[in-house]
Amino acid sequence: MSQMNMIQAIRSAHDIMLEKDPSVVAFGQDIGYFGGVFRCTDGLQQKYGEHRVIDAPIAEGGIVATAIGLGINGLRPVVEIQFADYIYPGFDQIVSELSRLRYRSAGDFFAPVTIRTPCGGGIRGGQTHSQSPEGIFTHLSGVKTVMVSNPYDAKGLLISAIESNDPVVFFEPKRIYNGPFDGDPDKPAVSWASHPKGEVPDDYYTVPLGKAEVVEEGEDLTIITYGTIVHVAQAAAKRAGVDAEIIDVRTLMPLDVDTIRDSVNKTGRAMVAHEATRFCGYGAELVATIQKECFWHLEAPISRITGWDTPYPHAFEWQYFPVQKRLADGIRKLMEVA
Amino acid sequence: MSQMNMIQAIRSAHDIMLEKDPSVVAFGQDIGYFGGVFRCTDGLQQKYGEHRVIDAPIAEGGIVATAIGLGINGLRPVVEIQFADYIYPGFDQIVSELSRLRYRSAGDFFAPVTIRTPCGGGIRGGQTHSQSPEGIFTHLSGVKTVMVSNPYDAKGLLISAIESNDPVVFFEPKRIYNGPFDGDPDKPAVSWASHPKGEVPDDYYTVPLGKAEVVEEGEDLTIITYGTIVHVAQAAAKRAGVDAEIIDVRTLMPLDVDTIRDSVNKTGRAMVAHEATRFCGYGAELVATIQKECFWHLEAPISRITGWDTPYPHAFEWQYFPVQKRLADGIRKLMEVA
Amino acid sequence: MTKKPKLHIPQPTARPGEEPDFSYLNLSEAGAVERPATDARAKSIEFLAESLVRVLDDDHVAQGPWKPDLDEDTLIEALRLMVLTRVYDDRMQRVQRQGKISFYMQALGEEAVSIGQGLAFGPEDMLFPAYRNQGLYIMRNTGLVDMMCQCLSNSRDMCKGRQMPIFYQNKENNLFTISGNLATQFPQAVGWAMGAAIKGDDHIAASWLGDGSTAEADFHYALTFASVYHAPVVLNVINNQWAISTFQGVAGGERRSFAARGLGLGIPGIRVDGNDLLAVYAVTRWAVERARSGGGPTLIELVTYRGGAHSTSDDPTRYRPRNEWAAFPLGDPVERLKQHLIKNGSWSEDRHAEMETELKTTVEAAWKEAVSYGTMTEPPFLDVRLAFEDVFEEMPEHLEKQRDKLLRIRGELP
Amino acid sequence: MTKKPKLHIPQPTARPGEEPDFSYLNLSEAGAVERPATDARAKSIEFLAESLVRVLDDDHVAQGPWKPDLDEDTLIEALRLMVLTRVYDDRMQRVQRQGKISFYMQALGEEAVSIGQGLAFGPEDMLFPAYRNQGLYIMRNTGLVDMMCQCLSNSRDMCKGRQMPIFYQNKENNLFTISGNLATQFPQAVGWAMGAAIKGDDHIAASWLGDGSTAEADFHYALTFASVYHAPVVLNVINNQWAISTFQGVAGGERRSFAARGLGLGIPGIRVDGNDLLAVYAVTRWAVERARSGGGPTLIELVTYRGGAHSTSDDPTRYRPRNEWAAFPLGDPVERLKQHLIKNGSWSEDRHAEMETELKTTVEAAWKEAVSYGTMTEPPFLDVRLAFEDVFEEMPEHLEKQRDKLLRIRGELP
Ligand SMILES: Cc1ncc(C[n+]2csc(CCOP(=O)(O)OP(=O)(O)O)c2C)c(N)n1
Ligand SMILES: Cc1ncc(C[n+]2csc(CCOP(=O)(O)OP(=O)(O)O)c2C)c(N)n1
Ligand SMILES: [Mg+2]
Ligand SMILES: [Mg+2]
Repeated sequence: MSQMNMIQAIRSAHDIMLEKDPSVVAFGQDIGYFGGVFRCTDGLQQKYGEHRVIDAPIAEGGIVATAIGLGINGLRPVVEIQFADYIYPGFDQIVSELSRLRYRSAGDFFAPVTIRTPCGGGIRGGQTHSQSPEGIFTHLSGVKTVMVSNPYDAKGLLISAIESNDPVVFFEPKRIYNGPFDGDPDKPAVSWASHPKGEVPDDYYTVPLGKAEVVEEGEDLTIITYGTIVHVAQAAAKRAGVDAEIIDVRTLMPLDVDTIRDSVNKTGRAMVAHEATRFCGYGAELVATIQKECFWHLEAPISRITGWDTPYPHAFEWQYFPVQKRLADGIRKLMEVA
Repeated sequence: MSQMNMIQAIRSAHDIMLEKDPSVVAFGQDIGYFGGVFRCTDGLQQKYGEHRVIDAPIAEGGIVATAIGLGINGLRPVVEIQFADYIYPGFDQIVSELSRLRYRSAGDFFAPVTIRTPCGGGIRGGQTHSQSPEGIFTHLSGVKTVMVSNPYDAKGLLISAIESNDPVVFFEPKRIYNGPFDGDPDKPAVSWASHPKGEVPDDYYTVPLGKAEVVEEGEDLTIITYGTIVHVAQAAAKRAGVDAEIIDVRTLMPLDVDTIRDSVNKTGRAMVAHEATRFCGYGAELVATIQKECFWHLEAPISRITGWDTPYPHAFEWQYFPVQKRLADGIRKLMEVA
Repeated sequence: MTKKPKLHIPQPTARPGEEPDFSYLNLSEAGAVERPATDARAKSIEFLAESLVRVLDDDHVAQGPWKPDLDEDTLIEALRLMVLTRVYDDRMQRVQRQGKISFYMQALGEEAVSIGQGLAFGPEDMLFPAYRNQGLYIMRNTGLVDMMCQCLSNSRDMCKGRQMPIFYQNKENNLFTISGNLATQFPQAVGWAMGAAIKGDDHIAASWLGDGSTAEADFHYALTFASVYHAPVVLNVINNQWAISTFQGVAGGERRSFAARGLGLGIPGIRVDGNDLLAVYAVTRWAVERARSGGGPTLIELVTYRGGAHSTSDDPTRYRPRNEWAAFPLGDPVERLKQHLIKNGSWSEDRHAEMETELKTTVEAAWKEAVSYGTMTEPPFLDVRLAFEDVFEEMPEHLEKQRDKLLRIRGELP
Repeated sequence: MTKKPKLHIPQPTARPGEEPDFSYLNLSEAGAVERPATDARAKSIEFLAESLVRVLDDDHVAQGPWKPDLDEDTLIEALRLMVLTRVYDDRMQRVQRQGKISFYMQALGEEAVSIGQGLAFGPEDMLFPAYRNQGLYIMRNTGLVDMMCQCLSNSRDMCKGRQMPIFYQNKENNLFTISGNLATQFPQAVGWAMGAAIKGDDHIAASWLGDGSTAEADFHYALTFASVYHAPVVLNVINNQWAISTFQGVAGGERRSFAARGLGLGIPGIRVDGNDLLAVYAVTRWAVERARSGGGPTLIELVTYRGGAHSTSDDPTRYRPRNEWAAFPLGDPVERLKQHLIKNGSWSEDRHAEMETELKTTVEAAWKEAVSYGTMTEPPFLDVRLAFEDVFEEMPEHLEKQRDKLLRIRGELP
């Protein structure tokens, strides 16, 4: 066990898999000699060589496409897209090729590509360094989508993703790379040192794809969320003085419906929260699923607390972000519904 | 007034706008000399010249990008993407540029680009000529999204889209280009001639963006849908013998919430139907919106009838498609909920 | 807009009703183009991207330094494979017209591309074909029945009903699955080749796309990554003069050859007579040797003509002269190889006619067998459960539920 | 994997701790490169893509056929604009370090690109700058206070708080809004130029991107569409040797120049000493004249060096030698123009020092004024309602609702 922040945990997952499986290669912009702009692969090229940890040209589409080719040839590429905001040039290769390769070839061809990418705001990155585009990936048939919320899960889920023969799009909220963030921008930053999920085994372990986690048990209402907002929700529930059950979805697709259904059927009230824009965001699917599965148990409309339906504005970052106060208000309101 | 099929109605919209506004240009693969693979621009290059109706290279990203440039320079481009399945290479320019241009420049720059694209299955097109990707466009902030269901709306909405200073992604279900389709694949094809919406004014008129239409009034339940499935829903309700209110959403984003809320509050039961895959599809947003707006009036869980969460399989086209029988079964079940 | 527009709009040399005009094609004499060593410096061989490598002259005699070392049996086999491709195409085109399959695309007039190039690779080299490369599947023993069953989406369909006709695959023989999206496989082939180099293997990759498809981003990605990593890959542009209704000028062919596209990245380009099987083979072999010996990528432009419609959904008489193919100066690849062999004394009109009859019989028999495995409308059908498999390696719960729901609607589950 | 990997991995000539080595740069003597007519055929001027157009020699004397016809006042003004850019950058870099703005990017060492090129366009030519082209905004009278207010996202921010620092725009003076996404504006500029040609206007467009960005699809789209429609556009690659941590070889620069990228599409390429303002101006002027007179697009590669960090988030000492800039053979553009003017007798060290002091004072005064309109942490702030405007031309209902909800949470609405 070591204290790790999320960057170290992700680096450790790479390290273990590069060591364990000679077919694993890391590939992306600035990830080789330099170790990545967020340092997630720092030192790994030096350790495993230039043929295992490879600097790529600035062409997200080309990176995904060649990674598919590597995958077809028996390698297991772990791709970094420098910011989720820059994944779109690779979108066609993900939608039209990576996600449908196994299906269209009746299982003969597949490419076990993992695409890691930092997402989310709260770092004054403005509209092109803050996006959370998970909702357009979860709509695809044939890729799994993950968003992590802490170092322990990040390492365990990343190892699972790399080992999976299905393609995985793996979102890493950059705001919590160095420490959890409780959604109060006025408080000083904290580190992972004081968080139980900052305790990370040094060795190989996995967290399974497709399983949500109940991070707080509670009776009054259920908050279903993922990524940075997991921490915001925990703080907001405390602030609102409500005994909330909080679910970290972790794998967004395929969704662990059972965990969510059981919880909402128990509490009768549900809030869905994420940082991405609201309209047709991932939260819509959560709401649709819950209303279907838990209809007869719901005591109030399911509420959604999300980023607004605008680009992520630089100056209004904390007005855009679903901050602790906004969630706390929402929790109180949801509890007031008679 | 003339009898028009949807192709003729779309062509007429182009014709009128090319005539009326010298800044309108049509741009796309095979749309010039040839008149488009679906013939939507047939004869227009001959009429308006090669500088108004322009054949483009096979590069969807380049088409959208240069259309943005044309738009910034005061032109009003109407782009055709040959199949919605091939829009993804243009996705980055749509998401990162077209949709956010006005916002990021505080209104100084915008590009009034309309992107038309045939979508949907039912023509044995397999996984690469059948997709309905509307749900990934409706999640974007800054583009409007339309899907049409008949010739009258197609012309009126296309003119509105072209005249709009906002970018519009305009989906045309190719299955109903030549006639409405009631979701029974065993029946012979019918033409628009017998359909009231096949009567189309020859002159300029608009159908407003942002307004849904109640295409059938009814008391028992509300079906909220768009595109081809509007016709399937009408037939299915009849088949199920249920007095359904049917709403054609038409403009998917921004959504006409009022029309939907009023209807569901009246009927107490709602079904959402579309051809696209289900998970995180546009229907999820419809369900999420309805459960929020109509919670206290709902007598049964909102049901979703959609394509399955798989690519569109060539051989199993009619097993994938939400056919009339599937909708009728769903309607009956929804009415049975006590 | 009162000023005169001055945007350049590319124009084909002839439209329906006009005389075909191929004067724009820059032709070289057979045998006239020098053959550099396979390790020649890219910069020193740029002329290959502008000239046209040709081996067979107008009298069907093989000429010059590119004349390949192919024995008579191999050439006869190549001829057979070209004819087989054409007979197969013809049959499938007709069954599409009869409504037995939903769609088809011929390679009419382009048969030398797949057969000539296919001969140049080793069996472990990985090929990423485009949709007009059926010849590659045929020559790598895919089996006509299997190919037909794919087009029929029947119970023996290699794609289990998931793809439109013509989207074949053949994993065993290292042929990738064809994509409906243009150009996407081009950079994938580069990635595969990079993988071979990472693993230290000697295998190389190759991919194909059309003149029109070079405008896509994936073409650029392929060239860029191939250049940066010096990947062992052979990249091929089939310039058949037309995309769908747009001639090759709309893809930039008015100004430079497609073979020249990679020069600015240091990738050698070779322009070759795509209807001359000997030249096609020779040029490809050159690129294969170069790639295998560490010389990196080559871009080959195969100059040919799309003899038929774009697909069964297309009507070319709307946009090009009816007799354009007949006027195409590089002729018909089948006829040219046949005449060459006859000239050499290794072949005759009679043997050719005999072979054609035989191949027609073979194809006919294959079709009979293929339909015995079902058609879109006649059983045996594929099990509908297959529609839900292979989305992921293991079926997730939500797909099991959706499958079961469908089965219940169909009355196949209680 | 037991075999030895053989993938080529591009390597910079020097890493931290090693001696800088620019021997890979292919340099020409000042004055040595021929200047063809602006209507020369693309094919006949390919040499321009490989050589390096230079005007100022090592003794700061202007040499050869590219020596431009710029008068003393213009040159002094150009020097002033370059120094102003540098002083502005320096100030902004420091206020970022002090936490007053969230981010910054310098153009240190690349000032001649924006200023030299900017001089070559007409005021109605539309420019699509990249993020290191602040010089273009400065020279087209954007106003330092306005630029600073943008970086501050304050109450006078031209972007109304929506963009990170440095993403300027200036519609009035035909400067497009900068995008955070690399290369996207390149094909947009081509589209704008196509539009000008459609309208029959004489205006042309220009755009800029970095060496690293040439790998993006948009670079290919821009070249392809510019070639196909012969668009009146000047496309510029600023080769400052580095992307972030990857040297220009990772973008394909090991094999051919970036200027050569368009040759395969018939687009002339010119490689120019990007630190020689006279050469930069001359080459750009050539391309402008060519485009305006119907000669179509030109691709210019400006060879320069990124003197500073990639951005305030970067630490270049981790990946390149500390003293690389000092060793760069093309020197410092400001120093070179200054010495040229001194040599000509039109300038002196004293006047230069005076000008620097003056510009520092100007910039200092601008900063004082700018912060009076607020900072991220000090009022006056932008009205939060602005976060919801300009998503669409008119605000749709759902955004009104979201805005009001936020206002209620903030207690600004009941
Ligand atoms: C990404 C994409 N865009 C558009 C299409 C539609 N389409 C299919 S074939 C074709 C023409 C291709 O022309 P070319 O590359 O020259 O190949 P050819 O058919 O001549 O062999 C087009 C536009 C597609 N399949 N994929
Ligand atoms: C599409 C996209 N991918 C990645 C990035 C992240 N990024 C910003 S600048 C940069 C390096 C660009 O290098 P170059 O084009 O050489 O320009 P320079 O910074 O040297 O001027 C990268 C990778 C981005 N902004 N956009
Ligand atoms: Mg073609
Ligand atoms: Mg650079």
